[in-house]
Amino acid sequence: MGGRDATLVLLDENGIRCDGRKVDEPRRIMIKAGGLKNADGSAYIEFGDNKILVGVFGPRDVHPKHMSNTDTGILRVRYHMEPFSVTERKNPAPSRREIEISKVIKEALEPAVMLEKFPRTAVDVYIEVLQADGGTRCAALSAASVALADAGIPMRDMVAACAAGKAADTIILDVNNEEDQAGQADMPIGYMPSLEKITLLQLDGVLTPAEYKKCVETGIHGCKIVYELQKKALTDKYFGNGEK
Amino acid sequence: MGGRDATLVLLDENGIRCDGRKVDEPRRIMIKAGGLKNADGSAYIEFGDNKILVGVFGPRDVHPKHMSNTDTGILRVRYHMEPFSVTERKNPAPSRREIEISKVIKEALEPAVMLEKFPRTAVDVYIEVLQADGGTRCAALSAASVALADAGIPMRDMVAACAAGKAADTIILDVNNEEDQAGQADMPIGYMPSLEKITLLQLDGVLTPAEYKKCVETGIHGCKIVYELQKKALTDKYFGNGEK
Amino acid sequence: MGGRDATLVLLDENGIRCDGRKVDEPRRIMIKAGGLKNADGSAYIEFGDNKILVGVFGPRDVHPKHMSNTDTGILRVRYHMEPFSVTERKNPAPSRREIEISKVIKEALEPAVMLEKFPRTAVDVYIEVLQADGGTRCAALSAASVALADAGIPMRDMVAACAAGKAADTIILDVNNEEDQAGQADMPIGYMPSLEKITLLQLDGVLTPAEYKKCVETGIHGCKIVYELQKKALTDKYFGNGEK
Amino acid sequence: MASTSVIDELKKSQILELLEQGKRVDGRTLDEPRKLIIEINAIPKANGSARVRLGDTEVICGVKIQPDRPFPDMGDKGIFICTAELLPFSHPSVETGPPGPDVIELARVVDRGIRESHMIDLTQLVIQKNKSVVGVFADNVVVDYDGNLFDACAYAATAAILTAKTPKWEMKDDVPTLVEGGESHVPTTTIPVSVTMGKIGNYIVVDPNGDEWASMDARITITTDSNGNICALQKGGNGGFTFDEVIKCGELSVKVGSKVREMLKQAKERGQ
Amino acid sequence: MASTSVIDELKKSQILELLEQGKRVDGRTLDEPRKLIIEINAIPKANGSARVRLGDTEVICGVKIQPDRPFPDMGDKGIFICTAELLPFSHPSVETGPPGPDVIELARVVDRGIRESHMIDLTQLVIQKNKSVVGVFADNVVVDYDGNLFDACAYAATAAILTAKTPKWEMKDDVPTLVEGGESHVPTTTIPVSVTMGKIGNYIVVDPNGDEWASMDARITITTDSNGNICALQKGGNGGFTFDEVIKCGELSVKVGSKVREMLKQAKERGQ
Amino acid sequence: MASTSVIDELKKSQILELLEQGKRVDGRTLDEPRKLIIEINAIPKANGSARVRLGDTEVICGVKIQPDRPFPDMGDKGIFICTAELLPFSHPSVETGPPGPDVIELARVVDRGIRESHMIDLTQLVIQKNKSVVGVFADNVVVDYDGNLFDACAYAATAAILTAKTPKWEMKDDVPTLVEGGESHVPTTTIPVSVTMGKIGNYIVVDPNGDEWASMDARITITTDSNGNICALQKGGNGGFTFDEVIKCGELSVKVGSKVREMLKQAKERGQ
Repeated sequence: MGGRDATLVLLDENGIRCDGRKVDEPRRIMIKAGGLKNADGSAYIEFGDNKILVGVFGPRDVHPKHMSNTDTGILRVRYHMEPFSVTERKNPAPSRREIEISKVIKEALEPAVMLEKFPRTAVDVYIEVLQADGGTRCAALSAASVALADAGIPMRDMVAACAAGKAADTIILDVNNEEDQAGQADMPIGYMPSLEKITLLQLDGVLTPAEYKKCVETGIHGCKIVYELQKKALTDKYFGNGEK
Repeated sequence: MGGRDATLVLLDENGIRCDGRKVDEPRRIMIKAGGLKNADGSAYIEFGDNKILVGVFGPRDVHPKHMSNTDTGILRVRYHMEPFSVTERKNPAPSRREIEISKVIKEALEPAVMLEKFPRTAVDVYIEVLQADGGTRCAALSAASVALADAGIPMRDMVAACAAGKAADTIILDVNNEEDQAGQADMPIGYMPSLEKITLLQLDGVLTPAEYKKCVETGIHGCKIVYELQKKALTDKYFGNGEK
Repeated sequence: MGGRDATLVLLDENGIRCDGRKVDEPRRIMIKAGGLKNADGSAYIEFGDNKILVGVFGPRDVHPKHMSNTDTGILRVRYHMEPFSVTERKNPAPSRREIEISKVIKEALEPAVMLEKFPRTAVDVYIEVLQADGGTRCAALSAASVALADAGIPMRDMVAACAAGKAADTIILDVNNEEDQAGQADMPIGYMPSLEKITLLQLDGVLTPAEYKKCVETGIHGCKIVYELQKKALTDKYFGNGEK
Repeated sequence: MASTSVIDELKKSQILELLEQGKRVDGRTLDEPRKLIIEINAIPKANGSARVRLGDTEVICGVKIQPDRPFPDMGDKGIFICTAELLPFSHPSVETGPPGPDVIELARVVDRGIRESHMIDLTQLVIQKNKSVVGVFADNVVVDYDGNLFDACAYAATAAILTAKTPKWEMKDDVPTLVEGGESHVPTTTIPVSVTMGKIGNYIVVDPNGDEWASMDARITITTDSNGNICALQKGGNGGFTFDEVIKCGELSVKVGSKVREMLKQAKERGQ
Repeated sequence: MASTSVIDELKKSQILELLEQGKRVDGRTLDEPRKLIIEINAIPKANGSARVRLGDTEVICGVKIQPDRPFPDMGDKGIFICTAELLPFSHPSVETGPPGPDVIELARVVDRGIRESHMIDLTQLVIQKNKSVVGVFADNVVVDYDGNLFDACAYAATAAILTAKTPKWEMKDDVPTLVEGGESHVPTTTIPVSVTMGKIGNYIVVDPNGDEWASMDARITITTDSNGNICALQKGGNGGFTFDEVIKCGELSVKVGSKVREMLKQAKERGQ
Repeated sequence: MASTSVIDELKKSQILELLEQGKRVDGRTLDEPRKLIIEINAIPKANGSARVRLGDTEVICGVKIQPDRPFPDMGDKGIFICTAELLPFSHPSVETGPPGPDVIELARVVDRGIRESHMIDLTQLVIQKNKSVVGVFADNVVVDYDGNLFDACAYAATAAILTAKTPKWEMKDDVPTLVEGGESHVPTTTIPVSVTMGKIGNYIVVDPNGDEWASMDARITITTDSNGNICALQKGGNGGFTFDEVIKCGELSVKVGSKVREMLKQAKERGQ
């Protein structure tokens, strides 16, 4: 949690947040399945002001060979931010933060992907953050699930993701950039709604044990909202826009 | 084109340039075939104050193997400047400029080299700029052709190279360092005189379409001068200095 | 040799050095064989305020394969300093100094190790300097010999190491950090006492030919002291502490 | 994307056969670029941005503008840097990691086309001479590859610059400090247009698509400015051009370039 | 250390079988961490240091304290950086070279556990606002590996910080200059304790050893502060947790953490 | 250049057989270095330069002199840095890329030979104490390899420094500014000479050529100064020396070094 801006009111007397949302209301979310021409599967997500593209290749051969596994397929994930995606221009080389988030997202997707069906091959998930606004890892994970499904990779469940957090001593859903900078805690959650499994969970910031429980509950609530939008995105692509 | 030095007269009233040359006159050029003891072929060129050594190895095995091509030989070119070759000491690591020039010279040589005669092998051309004075890529390309011939690599033609350009609103041959810094355009040209093919062509600076045409003609004229010196260098080495 | 501290008396009128030692007296030395749980062999040395851990793996397979040798085993040595081992925090990436010392120690150990008995394999010696106090390479080399023996690698002899040097116009044994900074010469020596071969020898600083001879003699004297402590460390581990 | 396979050889024969009849694989005439779509302000948080589709090639350029130290001996000029990156999903053959020679050349050619045209008036981007200047960073990312990245990146960067707004800074206590409400357009003097042509057999085609790119013997990228002058050029590929071809390519670059320039002008107007 | 072999599969079956009987391979109960030994001041020349043994896992942390420039926009705060490295003799599978994702995650999780607890009062580490601040660098090196590096590194770094002495600097001629005799303890506000739990089958085990680490489906590292609040968390591994498991792990981290905190307090007192 | 092949083994037998008769493969006596040719001012645009041929080994050294910031705690001394690089055409086995341990050792040994002799009076190379000093950069490039790069590089660097002219700078507005007409020789106090000896079987040979280098068991490089004192030494190779051999090598280095020093003095005089 960074320094606090004294003039920013994170939550007003009516329980309305700095961007007009209620405490349990996510930002505007738009998910689109497909879109990229060369990738085997792809998705685009706008999550608040986050704009993220995900492309998937695979299952395909692994180079170098010794990285492949004779018993199962492997999942490789790269999370990467464009130089222009953040306020201060980002150096194009991958940062330690990007390497860690790549790993966390990979481990959040692995329980959902039936890699055992494709021994010796790799599935590559490439995440590109075009514009960042707090909560990129959840938005990226949600889009990556849709892109994997769009690529026809067999999956046990979708992984939907949303953050919960704490600001103005209140547990809130989907922490935005201001709330992350000035707030008290941020807890990104990735969740498989059908299998009821949490596959991504992180926390920065201080919570009492009671707040901790409420925060996980709130985040899972958000994941379920995202899950519906993921299903809609895939339905829209494969069955047209008739169903809403 | 860099900043202009107000006091430098690039072309005087008699059509004489800042270093005493006429508009269509190249700098002093000296080319020597051979010289290196360990390389399969080599050449040394002095082109104005440029001093460049080129060594060639090959055809030889390719490591790692997967970089080789079963249908043809491959050409690899490295253009590199010594730390002491330029005014401000150069960092020894290859710069983006050196990587680009390596590629441009490689593509300028490829049409001349009969690589198809040596499948699965590589020909390596190593260019080392000992002293730089504007126009290094043309001097390097000209010397590389001689070094390839010296190594006995079968060639369709020599590639001769020279720049043309514009300074004081006049099209001139063989732009020197001052003219490059203070001038209006620089156009390096690589040319196969027998096959009448342009294999290297770049331009930095503004030319009208008419000037553009004149510039290409002027550059080709320079290449033909270089071509004679390339032939002389090889003749001198293989048939003695009798022929002048 | 660095700048001199005018107030530091390197040698007083009684021939006593700044840390209370006589001219031919080494610092306190403690060597322990074993200690690491995962390494095949290990040793720990305290040499003055130097604290160094060495772990050995091997003989083991070489990756990548092309680095192995069908005629003999290979020895690989890494000398590395922890960021907190020196006064100014050290960058974790290996410095050119560390790469050179790794090579010098490797070449000092090679004459002692019967690598020819293990073709196609590698023996890896990993040296980690936890705290540095002048003379790390000698301390590291002495500990590495013990770690190799502890790993059961067949050896022709131990390599014992100690520096000699010059301070206050006098040849002294085992140069400490202050004497290295303010002194006149430092000569690290690695020596196989049974085979009477010098396998590490370096010198920084000015010596007359006569001083040079005395310095080598003094250093060998120190190596013999270290040799006894190396033997004791191995005896203590394998035959208990009864022998002293 | 440069490797040659049996399929590439077959495609090349087919492309050549069609060219002999004056036709191209996608139905274009030889001097006709693909459909160009320029979407501006695609990344609202950047200072300027554009998303460009040239046929099935797609590029996003984001422009970031921020104070920087001037280059030595260039203390009276702002900084312009243009980069290019192939996103790993833009083609199955793209590898992550440091850029190879192809991508380095791409970035440098796009950079020079804009730089040599003097498009941006760098003399207006000085905060304090020799101390602090304004840096304009135009970063291109390739989203989808179908040949001719040179022009797609050049158009994206040019459109992003033309529509970018630069904040204003003043020195306060030796630190460049943002001046509220000081935003203005990046000062520009001309609109450079890059036109890339491929040589396949003895035919010159404008804006080669992916299949043509894999089949061509050589290529040439020529940038012209608003006056119809030629300001930058790069030959590439392992073949050569005749003198006549080089002159013809110059003429084509002026002709095709003037049409593309109209589209960039319209994009600029949409950005007012 | 993450590859799966036939032996690993056998070990995993054995571990699971025991867990079904409420037992662990090394005889511990499920919520019992291994024996923890904290040796302080192991590297006397560092400003602070600790050598920690957690079962057969061993870590040394050295703290160096030195003046540094503040981060942009953080001119009123000192710097804290925590790193981690696996020494090549800590396990046969460790490779030298730049750190991989596993080690980068390890270092960042240990760093965040300490940072998010606000353990170090960084506002007290300013030499001159915006110009010069005190940097606290806690570098962990893993000497021997037997699972659960997260907690071993966290305890080593915490003990090293708790017992570190910081010199004092003042600005003289724009240069931070050492003040003789100005040494004091690093200002701390709380003692963060990290507790890592592994999920093997449907069992949650505290402080997994090397064999358990290789067998587990997922892991969670939770850091609590002296108030018993949760201040940092990281899930890892290619499995998932149920809601109930996540809550249970939170409770375990408070309970186990409070015992470990007592040992860290004792280490701190030994360092007075 | 260190790999051993069947051919190397045959060569080694042949070399040893000759040594037993007191002869070397190229007809030299055991204590005789190869023919040394020193060409100064080979790179006129550098501040100093030399091209050295030692038999068929050839090295060019260029010296660049420019203002730099002093090292911390060394504010009253100029900077001297010496590098070495094997140009890829100097031998078929040379690979491009970052320098390996062999080349790093080469550069550091050449650097130390010059540095430890106090050849350059660095106290005279201060522009403003603690702020700006003169840096002398001696970069060696190996053009052709035939053994013993240590001495060839050392001679090239020494000759280039002895004949180099340094510009003069003064501080103006906190910036080191060139003083016109202020050129002078680099201040030097002694002429260090490196002599490298190889041990083949029980024979010590001075200045091993390429075949001898590939055959030798160990090597030693000893640098002496103008007073005939020994100022730097480096043993290398995977064999050892006896005490007597080490003393004999010291004597050889003084004897051979004094002859080479005469040639360096002549080179210096040619550079006046």
